[in-house]
Amino acid sequence: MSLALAHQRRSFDAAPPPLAPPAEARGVPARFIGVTRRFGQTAVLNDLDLDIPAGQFLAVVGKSGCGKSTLLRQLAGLDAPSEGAVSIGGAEPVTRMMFQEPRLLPWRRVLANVEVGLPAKVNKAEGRERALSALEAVGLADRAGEWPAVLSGGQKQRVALARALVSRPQLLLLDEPLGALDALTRIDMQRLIERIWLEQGFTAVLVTHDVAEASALADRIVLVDAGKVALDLPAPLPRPRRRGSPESAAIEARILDQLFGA
Amino acid sequence: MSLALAHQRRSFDAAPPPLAPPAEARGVPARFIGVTRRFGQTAVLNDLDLDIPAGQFLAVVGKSGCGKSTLLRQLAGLDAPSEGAVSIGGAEPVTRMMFQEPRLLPWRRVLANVEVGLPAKVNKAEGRERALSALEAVGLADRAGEWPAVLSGGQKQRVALARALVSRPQLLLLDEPLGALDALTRIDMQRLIERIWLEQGFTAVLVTHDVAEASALADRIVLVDAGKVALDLPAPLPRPRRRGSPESAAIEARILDQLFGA
Amino acid sequence: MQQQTIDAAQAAAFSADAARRPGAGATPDAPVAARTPQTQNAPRRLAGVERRVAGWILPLLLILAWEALSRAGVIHGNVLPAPSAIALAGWQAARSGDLFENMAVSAARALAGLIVGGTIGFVFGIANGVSELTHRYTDTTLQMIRNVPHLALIPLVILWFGIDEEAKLFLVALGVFFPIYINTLHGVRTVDPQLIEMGRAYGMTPVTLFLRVILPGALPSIFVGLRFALGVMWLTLIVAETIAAQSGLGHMAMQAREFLQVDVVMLAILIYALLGKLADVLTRLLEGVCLSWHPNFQPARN
Amino acid sequence: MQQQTIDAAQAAAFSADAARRPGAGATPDAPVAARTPQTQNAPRRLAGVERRVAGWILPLLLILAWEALSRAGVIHGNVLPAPSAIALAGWQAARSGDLFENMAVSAARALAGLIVGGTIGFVFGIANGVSELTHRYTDTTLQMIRNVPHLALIPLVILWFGIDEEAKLFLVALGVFFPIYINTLHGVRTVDPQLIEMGRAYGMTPVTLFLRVILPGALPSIFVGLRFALGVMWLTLIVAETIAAQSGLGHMAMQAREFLQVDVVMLAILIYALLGKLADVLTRLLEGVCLSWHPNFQPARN
Amino acid sequence: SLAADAVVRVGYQKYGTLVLLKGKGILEKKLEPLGVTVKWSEFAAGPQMLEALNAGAIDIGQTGEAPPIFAQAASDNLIYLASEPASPAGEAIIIPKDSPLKSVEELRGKTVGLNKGSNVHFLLVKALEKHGLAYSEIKTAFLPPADARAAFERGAIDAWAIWDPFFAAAEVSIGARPLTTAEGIVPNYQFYLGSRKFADANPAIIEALISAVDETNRWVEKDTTAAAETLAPLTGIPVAALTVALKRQNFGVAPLTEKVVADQQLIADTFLKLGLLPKPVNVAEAVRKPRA
Ligand SMILES: Nc1ncnc2c1ncn2[C@@H]1O[C@H](COP(=O)(O)OP(=O)(O)OP(=O)(O)O)[C@@H](O)[C@H]1O
Ligand SMILES: Nc1ncnc2c1ncn2[C@@H]1O[C@H](COP(=O)(O)OP(=O)(O)OP(=O)(O)O)[C@@H](O)[C@H]1O
Ligand SMILES: [Mg+2]
Ligand SMILES: [Mg+2]
Repeated sequence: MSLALAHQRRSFDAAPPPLAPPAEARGVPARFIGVTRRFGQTAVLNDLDLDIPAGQFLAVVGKSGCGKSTLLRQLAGLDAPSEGAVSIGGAEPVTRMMFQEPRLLPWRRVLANVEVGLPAKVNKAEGRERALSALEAVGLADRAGEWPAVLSGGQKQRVALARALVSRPQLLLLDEPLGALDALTRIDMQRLIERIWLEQGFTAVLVTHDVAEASALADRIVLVDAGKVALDLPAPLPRPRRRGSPESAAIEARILDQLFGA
Repeated sequence: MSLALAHQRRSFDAAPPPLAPPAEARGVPARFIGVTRRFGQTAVLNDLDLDIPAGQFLAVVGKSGCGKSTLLRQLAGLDAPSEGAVSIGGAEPVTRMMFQEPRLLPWRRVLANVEVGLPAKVNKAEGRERALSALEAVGLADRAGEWPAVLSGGQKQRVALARALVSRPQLLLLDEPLGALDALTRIDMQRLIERIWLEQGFTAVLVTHDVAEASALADRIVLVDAGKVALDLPAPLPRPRRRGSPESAAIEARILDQLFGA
Repeated sequence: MQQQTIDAAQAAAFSADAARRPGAGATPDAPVAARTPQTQNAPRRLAGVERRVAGWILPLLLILAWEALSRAGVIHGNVLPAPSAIALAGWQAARSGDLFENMAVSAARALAGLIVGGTIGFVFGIANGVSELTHRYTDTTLQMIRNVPHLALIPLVILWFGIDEEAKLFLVALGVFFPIYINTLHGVRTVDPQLIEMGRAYGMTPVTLFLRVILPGALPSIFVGLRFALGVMWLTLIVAETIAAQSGLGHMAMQAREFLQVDVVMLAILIYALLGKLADVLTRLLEGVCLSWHPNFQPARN
Repeated sequence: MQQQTIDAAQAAAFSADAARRPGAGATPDAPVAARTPQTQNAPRRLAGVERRVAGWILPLLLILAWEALSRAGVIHGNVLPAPSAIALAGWQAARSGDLFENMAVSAARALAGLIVGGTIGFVFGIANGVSELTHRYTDTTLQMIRNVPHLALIPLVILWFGIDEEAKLFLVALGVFFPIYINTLHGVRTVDPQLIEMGRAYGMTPVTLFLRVILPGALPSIFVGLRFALGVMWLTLIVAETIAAQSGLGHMAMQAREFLQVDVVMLAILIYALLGKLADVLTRLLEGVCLSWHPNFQPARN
Repeated sequence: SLAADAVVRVGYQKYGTLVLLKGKGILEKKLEPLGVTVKWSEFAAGPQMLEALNAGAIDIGQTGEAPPIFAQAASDNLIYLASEPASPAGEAIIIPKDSPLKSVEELRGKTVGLNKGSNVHFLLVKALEKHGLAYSEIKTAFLPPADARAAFERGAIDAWAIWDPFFAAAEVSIGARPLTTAEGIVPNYQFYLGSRKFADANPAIIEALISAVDETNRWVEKDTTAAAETLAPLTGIPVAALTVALKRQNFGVAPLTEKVVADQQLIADTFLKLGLLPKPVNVAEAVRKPRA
């Protein structure tokens, strides 16, 4: 088996000095205050309160259809609450969202699709360089010139991930970013996300259906059920984390217990 | 947490006596003979040989982009090999495929989307009944009348699963059918797939990136790498299977070892 | 990194810009995004009225300006009669029954042409969209015929169909054919290939595949063709009704033009405009029914 | 259930129908599905020739039949001259230079009208597709104007623009406006809302969103409008060139009709048809370049 | 032949003797004993009518001087049946009420609107010739009557060569003045035309038509106001203008005399010289010889 991923990766963010001043590059806090979101009769989010401190890595888990994507869309400003308010700290915070579907532009080649994620003020050559690094980090540098349509499902998802990660946001929202990946690639990508988060210090909200993934990455894990936060669990484990450590196993067990209704 | 799934399910196939004679309803064998599939210069499948006996539950695992979907498309007749041949046994075998994306018809409501999977000869009332049972089995009976566009990612995938499972095929191809589901729903769906396979005896080919899923469901697991079968592992465990049994753990370990290049 | 709580002061420091209160997030004039408005009832009712009358404001303003200019003598009545004069001409024509007779005759011709030409265009559009073979052999010819002006064709049409209703029917059908054909073809060719593949993988027969996947997928585009065709239908009649017609809206307009009855010409123009609006309303209703799954084709679009 | 091997006998028992050998799976005439052909080189070259000439076979057959019927005396030359007679008329007109002058004059008018009307139609289509506000206020008016026949408008056009080039330009621009407008509007409104949302979530400015997402997404539909407009462009000229024109293809055709010169009328019809084909070829090339990402818009479609 | 279908298809325009004939039902009455019925078809103008005649869609029609010349060049199926006497007062080159122009000479360098290849085209050529102007010394704007009226009112053309009833309508409703009428310049006839095959096969119908037209003519001459009142709603032209037009028209349908044929030939030759006609025509070949 070729292990292209491992040795292909180069320093993903060894690029020129960051254009944004460090103060702005840091994460912003976010807050849900009694948020209700109704679709017709059903309240998908029901008087939900949640504080996300600046720079936190929050994982959101929950059953299919429990409202995780809806919650993320409120944060991204793509949807407005029916009642209550969502506030994001900072003046004009830079928020980026990786959707549950790849949502690649079919009319732009892979590299150009990653460039979509770049901040507007980045110049062309540097942008290209950064996009290429991101593509290399997700193991797809050799597919830079292709149309998205010919990529496999997991490859499309990795391109979308690269697009989200080049963007240097203050608040990064990831909606099941690794759902279509095999175990090996998935671990690689988790490491990548963690490294970039550590380097840039943004606030991260990760929706995932893999509890192990949540405990491997997050500072704090919340379980959403019936439109509310059913469980709010800090995961203050040291980094870099070891997979399968007893502490993370304990956290996973608590979440699964709650999830399975035990 | 509401456990709607568990008690909502009713006998999924307690429907009228099967219309197809039992002999035809059984699985058909399938065979890859020296199959090469090139896209441009790169051979995604490279002189691949694979025999799938009738009625077997085969799991295919492999890294993202290794050619799993391509392999399934050859079986479904949606793509033809560049060299070699793919043969399916039986006269006019009924083949159905669940794609990696939901591919629901946006202009048909959820129930009608499930009905798309029904064999042509089923009459209307019975078809509706069966489609509704399938929707109930995937826990979405209450969404039968909605447009697919308003469903969450996992809900769409479950509708696609219901569509695949109502079809009573002789060869069923599943391309990462549970990728977007949380742990609980995922186990429910695995049980559902196994039960229907046991009842109907079709040949099943399941592409998955979850090795535990493969060992929980399959008679045999093949790992695809560099366009070839890199590992062909029988999993002759008794059914119903226990999750996390030492035997399945051993199988998973062997696959992961191979996958991680150890 | 530690969990921290946001206290009231901190919350107040949040930028007002970034705070999203009910309905604040929705861009008010972006029909391409499907957002649910969170507006209250009373403003919504007002907004509903505004939405319904909005389209008529511009035409109304134009007519008022025109009437004012006419009364002020800036526009000479011989040249461009005032709206009130046109209304009078309309009232007289209506009272004598001529107007309605002309419109009824034209409507019958238009509908017949629409049915014949639309059906053929639809069939060709589907056939050429689905089959590369017929596309290859017929599309060039059709594209060539499309480019021939009806006015130039009239000698041939008289030769083939005489000067009676058949000739008029043929011209209208020909005119209606192309928008339907081209847009149906486009619609069929741009149906999501993934869905077609799905249909095949689920063993759909060609007929089922067509009815369940291709036709619904092509429908939004077909409606564009229909909307265009409903216009062309009336436009062609004005040419068709120069062929030995004794009645009909086009005949009325062309005769009036011939004899410089400017008020009648203007009346005809206004009637054409209203018929265009009518056709548009009808297509919209039809779209609302047939494309109810499509967020962008709802009658009460946000 | 046990693993079993398929032996040779069993393999031979496999239905031949279900066996998929190289290329066997591809449905030959399904342009909607993107399948890579696995054909050999020689037949492919032959197929390439066939593909290129296929479109001309039907027109050629029609012309041959027509010539044969003319020679056999079934079609009378006074009424419908034989293709050879038309070719002769064409040759004479070409030799005298009239034909090319007429075509050049018309082409200049057509292009100017296309640019003006197309640009305005594009702008309105985009504006009304993106903004519900302008859509609400202008669409009704535009749909009403669209339905007014150019022939009926001529007196008004003369009053506004006189009898010189402006009047002709206006009519062509008006004719071209609507197909571009309607199809641009449709294209913008049917751009995948998920992609637009993505653009917003990635902080695209309205301009960037338009350039990167909305325009490319609407392009296939805009090309349908363009294709239609290229036809309308010539069609309108035949009306426009009745206004005090001394030259131009439309003028040539209409004068010939007035003077009952059937061969010249037929010549004009054939030229219109060829221009239609030319426009179609140009749009197709443009589509091939601009829509190279779209499997259904490749020049050499399978 | 006629016995088979027993229908004569007559083309007419909104203005002219035939539409009055249609309204009075005289032709039907005259054809009843022959067992023949009439099918009337309306045409916008002469060329369109002869287009249909050429294609075999009608049998008989009436136009001015120019259309039959082009029709004869296009086909040998056309035949002149009869003519009305010259009415030179019924066509003119007119100018707006407040135009400074006083004579045809002053048209030098000015723009004249006219219908290309019509009888007024011939009038313009001859009028210029009479006043010593070359055709190339003026500018022409070719416009059908409807468009020319709009251009005339807008001032886009300085003068307009036009025939009745448009001429009369322009005089009455906007006070246009004739710079010169056709009097002393060109004759201005009306012709009854038919398909040669039809005319050869059905002399009795032709005779019936001519006598019906004659009867109608006499009624118009006698009761011009009544005729104008009949035509007014059809054409939308005020009764006053129509009365003017009908009063200056000469009636008296008769077979073509040699003078008429010669005048018509002159028009054909002029059009040939102007490059409007693709080939020479011999008018005499297309004139019906009345049976002795
Ligand atoms: N139509 C095509 N044109 C060119 N390359 C293609 C095409 N389809 C697939 N490929 C390439 O073939 C390889 C295998 O694709 P495939 O979809 O089979 O992967 P996969 O194993 O299903 O991966 P994943 O788990 O990510 O879905 C990928 O590298 C993909 O980019
Ligand atoms: N526009 C909409 N209209 C109506 N219902 C909606 C709409 N969007 C979402 N919903 C419903 O809201 C619920 C929550 O949806 P959401 O997408 O947030 O789920 P999720 O937690 O992301 O699930 P998954 O893990 O399956 O993606 C679902 O039941 C869904 O059907
Ligand atoms: Mg979701
Ligand atoms: Mg795949």
